[in-house]
Amino acid sequence: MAIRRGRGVAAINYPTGMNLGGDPTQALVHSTPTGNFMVTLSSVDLGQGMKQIMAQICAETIGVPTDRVVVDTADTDTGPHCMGTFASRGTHRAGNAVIQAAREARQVMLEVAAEELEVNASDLETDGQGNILVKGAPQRSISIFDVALSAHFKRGRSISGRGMFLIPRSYPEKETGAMKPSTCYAHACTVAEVEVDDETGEVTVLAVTNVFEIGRALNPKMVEQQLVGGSWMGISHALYETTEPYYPNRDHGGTDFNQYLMPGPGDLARTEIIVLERPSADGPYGAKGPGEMCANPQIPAIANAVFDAVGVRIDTLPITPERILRALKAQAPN
Amino acid sequence: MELRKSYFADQRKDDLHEIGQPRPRSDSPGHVTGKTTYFADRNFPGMLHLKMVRSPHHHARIRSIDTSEAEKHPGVVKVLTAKDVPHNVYTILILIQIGPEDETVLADGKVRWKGEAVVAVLAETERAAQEAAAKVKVDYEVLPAVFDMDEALKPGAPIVNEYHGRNYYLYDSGECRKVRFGDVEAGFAEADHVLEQAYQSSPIEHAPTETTGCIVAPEGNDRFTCYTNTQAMFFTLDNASIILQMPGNKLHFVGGTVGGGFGGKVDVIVEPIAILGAKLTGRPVCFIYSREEEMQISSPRAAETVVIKDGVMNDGRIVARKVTGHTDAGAYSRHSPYGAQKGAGHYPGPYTIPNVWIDTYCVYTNRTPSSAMRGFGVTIGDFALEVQMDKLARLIGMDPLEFRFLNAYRDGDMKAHRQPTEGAALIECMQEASRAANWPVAEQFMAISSYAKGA
Amino acid sequence: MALALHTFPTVKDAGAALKAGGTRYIGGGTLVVRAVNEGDVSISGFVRSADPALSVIRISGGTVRIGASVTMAAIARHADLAPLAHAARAVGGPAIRNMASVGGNLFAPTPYGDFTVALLALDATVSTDDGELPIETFLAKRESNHAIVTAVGFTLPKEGGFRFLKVSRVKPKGVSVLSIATVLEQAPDGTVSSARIALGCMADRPIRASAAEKALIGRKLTADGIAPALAVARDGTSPPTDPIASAWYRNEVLPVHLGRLLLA
Amino acid sequence: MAKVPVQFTLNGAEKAEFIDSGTTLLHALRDKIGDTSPKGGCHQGTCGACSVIIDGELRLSCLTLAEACNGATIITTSGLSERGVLHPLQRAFLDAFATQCGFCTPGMIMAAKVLLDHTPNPSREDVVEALSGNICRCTGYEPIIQAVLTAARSNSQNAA
Repeated sequence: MAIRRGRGVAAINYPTGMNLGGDPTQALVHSTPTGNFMVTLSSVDLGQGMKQIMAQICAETIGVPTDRVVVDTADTDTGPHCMGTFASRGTHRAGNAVIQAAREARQVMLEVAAEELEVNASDLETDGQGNILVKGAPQRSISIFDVALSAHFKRGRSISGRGMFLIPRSYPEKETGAMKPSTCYAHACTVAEVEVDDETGEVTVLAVTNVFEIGRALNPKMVEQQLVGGSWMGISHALYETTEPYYPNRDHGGTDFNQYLMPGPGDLARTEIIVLERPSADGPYGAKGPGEMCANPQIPAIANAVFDAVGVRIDTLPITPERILRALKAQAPN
Repeated sequence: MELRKSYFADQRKDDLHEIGQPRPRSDSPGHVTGKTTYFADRNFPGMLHLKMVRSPHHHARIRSIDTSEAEKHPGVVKVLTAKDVPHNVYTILILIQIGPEDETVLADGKVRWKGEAVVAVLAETERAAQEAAAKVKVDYEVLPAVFDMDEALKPGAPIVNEYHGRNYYLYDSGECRKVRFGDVEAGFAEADHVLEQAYQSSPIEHAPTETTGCIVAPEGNDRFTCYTNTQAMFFTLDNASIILQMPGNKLHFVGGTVGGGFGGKVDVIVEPIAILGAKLTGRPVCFIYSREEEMQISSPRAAETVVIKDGVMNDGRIVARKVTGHTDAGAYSRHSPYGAQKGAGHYPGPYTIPNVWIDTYCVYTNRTPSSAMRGFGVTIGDFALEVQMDKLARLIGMDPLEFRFLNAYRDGDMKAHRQPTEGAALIECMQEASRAANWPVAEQFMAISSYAKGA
Repeated sequence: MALALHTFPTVKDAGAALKAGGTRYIGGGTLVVRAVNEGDVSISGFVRSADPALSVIRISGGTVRIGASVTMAAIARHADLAPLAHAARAVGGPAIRNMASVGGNLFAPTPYGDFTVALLALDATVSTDDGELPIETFLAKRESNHAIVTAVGFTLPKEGGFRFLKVSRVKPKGVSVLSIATVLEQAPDGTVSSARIALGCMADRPIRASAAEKALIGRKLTADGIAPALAVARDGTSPPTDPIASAWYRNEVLPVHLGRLLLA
Repeated sequence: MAKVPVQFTLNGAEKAEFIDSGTTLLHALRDKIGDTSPKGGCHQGTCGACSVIIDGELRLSCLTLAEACNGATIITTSGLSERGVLHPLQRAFLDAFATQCGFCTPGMIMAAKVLLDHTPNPSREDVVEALSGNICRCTGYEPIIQAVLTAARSNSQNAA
């Protein structure tokens, strides 16, 4: 019996948003009488934390703490259109729409504050804590609470804004394929270290070092969640998952979590995540979509590591013990 | 996780208040106390349960359907067949003008994959619906089926889907989406080595812990509220509106927190039939996939084959790359024609190659229709590309990481689909990986950047 | 037909109730309730017995009797059954082990039923309301069995005499690629004097590796000593192909894993 | 359809209902009693999302008949926090960012609670074993394992 070690590398990029664009998302923002802000969307939170991120984007843009923003979403009677949560588009598309809506609302808010403070709106700034200050004279200030009350009950202004983000659709040129698939790309490089049991074909992923470039980590803890979970799914895709284990033979598809294989809590690789941020020109605060790409580079990195370990190429996913063992036996001199 | 702020610091403002802050998630307290409301956490008095009678065959003609015994079964309120669905033949991407309509909500005359929906049974209890479903009699004439993409593309293969009339999707560019850049044959002729390799995958399931489903409640004013875990509210509403020939203003979709999606909840499958059931019975209707349905009936990530032929020089430059990709759509299009062409926009990967030829095909076979999944159109391609890169590096005796540095795209480089590269960061990711994983490369590679050469 | 649960004080009464069509005996529920949840409409009634004897573990003088309703968790934590704890823990996750019973495990179809592999190696006796059967006989005809299993009995192996291995893709809880249980006795010089080897997932139900057992007798547990046994380990196997592994793979790795277990 | 009475203690409160015979505890809790914290992820016993604690033991409510729980003491995740104060496990899951879609979370917390009730100072291996019947598709498990280890540490500090 021999346990053989190997390592492999892979580097990838990934487009943000629906391929070829044409996927709009809208947002509405308004203040309540006491200066809290409501973001209204129809986007869906799948667990990646879309609501939280939209709240942070709105808060940053308006100039209030995040806990003063409430996100109301996924209701077609109230929320304006969103193409949907997929294609790594949620943060990028909805985020841009929220920024646009929040800017418009902020402008009204500053105009009302300007009337209250008897200055020009362009001379005002927010402190991020819920106050509006005169630039250079911070002692002259008004709380956003008071501004909202004034807007509602004294000045008859709606502190609100509309946002719409659309990347115009690109149509591929028939003969050359000239097209614009995406406006920005996330990047990754993964190094995987594996052990392969050359008598059984079993692979243990010892470690993955993932470097992800995601534009901007809007909430680093939430980015980490998605990247760690994605790295696990990449390993899972590499070695375990399929609904048709004997494809193209249609038989023996798994119907439960016992038969549909995924790494369990006892199969976890040592996982390192490093994040780089090159802000994208059209991303909300520079963000790109990291949700999909984070599960991709582990797959080829592991395939390459398996080759490095035992000298056989498995070019068919998933890289099962059986495929490795068959390749090892085919390679053996006997 | 570590944020390495030293990279691209010149392009980034780091003085923000809320952005970049690890704020706690507002939804987590609901999750840890079990108070978060998922669509199925609602219960309506008089709610009916919908169970689907599914095809046991991969490909068959339906001679007849007899629902009489099922209709008489105690607790059964309604049994639906194709004739009950106002616009039974549909395709979801018709909303962005990608046709033709090629799929039935309930099978009409034919089934094209094992598991296809044939008859919907609505009953007072789940058990009654299951019992009645077992009493539906469908007389099938089994037809030859095709499962292998190569076989499907051969002349004389059984036609999977008559709405296409051929076993591949016809793009405006013909049988495949094409990218042509430079002269790939000249590149191969010039190359020191040419390596052609084939890669393959099989279908992969999203396997969210919460299965696909919805609950529809009549509002009493001819409107219907659909509580759903779709990933795309209006996309689903608009398709339901077409299928049911019902104005969109009669439909109210409510989502919320979804128990995992990963691309698996963008098909419009459960909602239209459940709304129809609610409309025809005047009762709330619940249609939730069983785990078995989630695993074998809901769309998986497509199986793909990718053949890559590369011309490479001894000094490490890739001078030509030809990629032929086939996406196994299963029996119906769903999102697959879109995914296959997304691959065409993704190849040849994040590398600058002067001569590129890409053909991506979307192929029909008699299996569960595939659709979008995390990394749609790209994941399997990246596997193929990056294993190929490893093989090429070893072929010419170069370190695999250095080989990638040598070919990595940078700002300003023209891509095969004729867009200049912007915002590249591949080189920096590899530099950091080199450090973090202790995989040293020559100093020259640690000194370069993704910014335009000479910039 | 609506479902119903019928509870009877004695096994005999439960047995009588089981004669009605559509009824199934419910132990921990991990097999039968699952089948109903998945739409098996042939089941319309659950039958169980509340007889406390079904939940008792009795050990006297090296003889063990485990009531059919005893759970895997109860076996795993029983101090006197420590040698078997590993095999009991091979079944499911913690919640399943609190439910799954030893009686139910006897009926678990491949690739389940890992504890039954252990019982087979222990040469257990299966008690039913209809009498006692050697486990091999019971397993051979388990589909046609209409009696209620009440207990399993076996003799505790000598210290270190029992070995168990479950190979699964997913850790720590995963379905078996295969499982192996052995009960070996060795002479003072280390040569094997008696051997029972049971295999899981190498057929449609647990089986004995009779050829390998014979080939071990008189041999030492060294690489050379076990080589003849490994060479015949696959004799008589007919493993299934399923989502976990193919028949080919199971056959290929059986001697490898058996060898590792014997040399451990 | 025969209705049968069931009576048990749920999170400290007496519950009595008439249910259809053969109803699973999961359905009884969710549809009759209104405690939707246990989730139905598979109804097969393969995902753990429906995990509850019955008489101190972790059980799958999807495979347990409600009638078999007469007289039992049942705990679900919705009953863990007291007067708005989160249980240390709930707190730890929040702090460790161990929830994403949240669907597996109540079951994970149940499995973790039983572990800590019996093993106040678990090793990582103990935690892995305790969570092994619960599927998570979002997190890759590591944040959940860390949350449970953190909760155990905070418990033992409080006890000290």
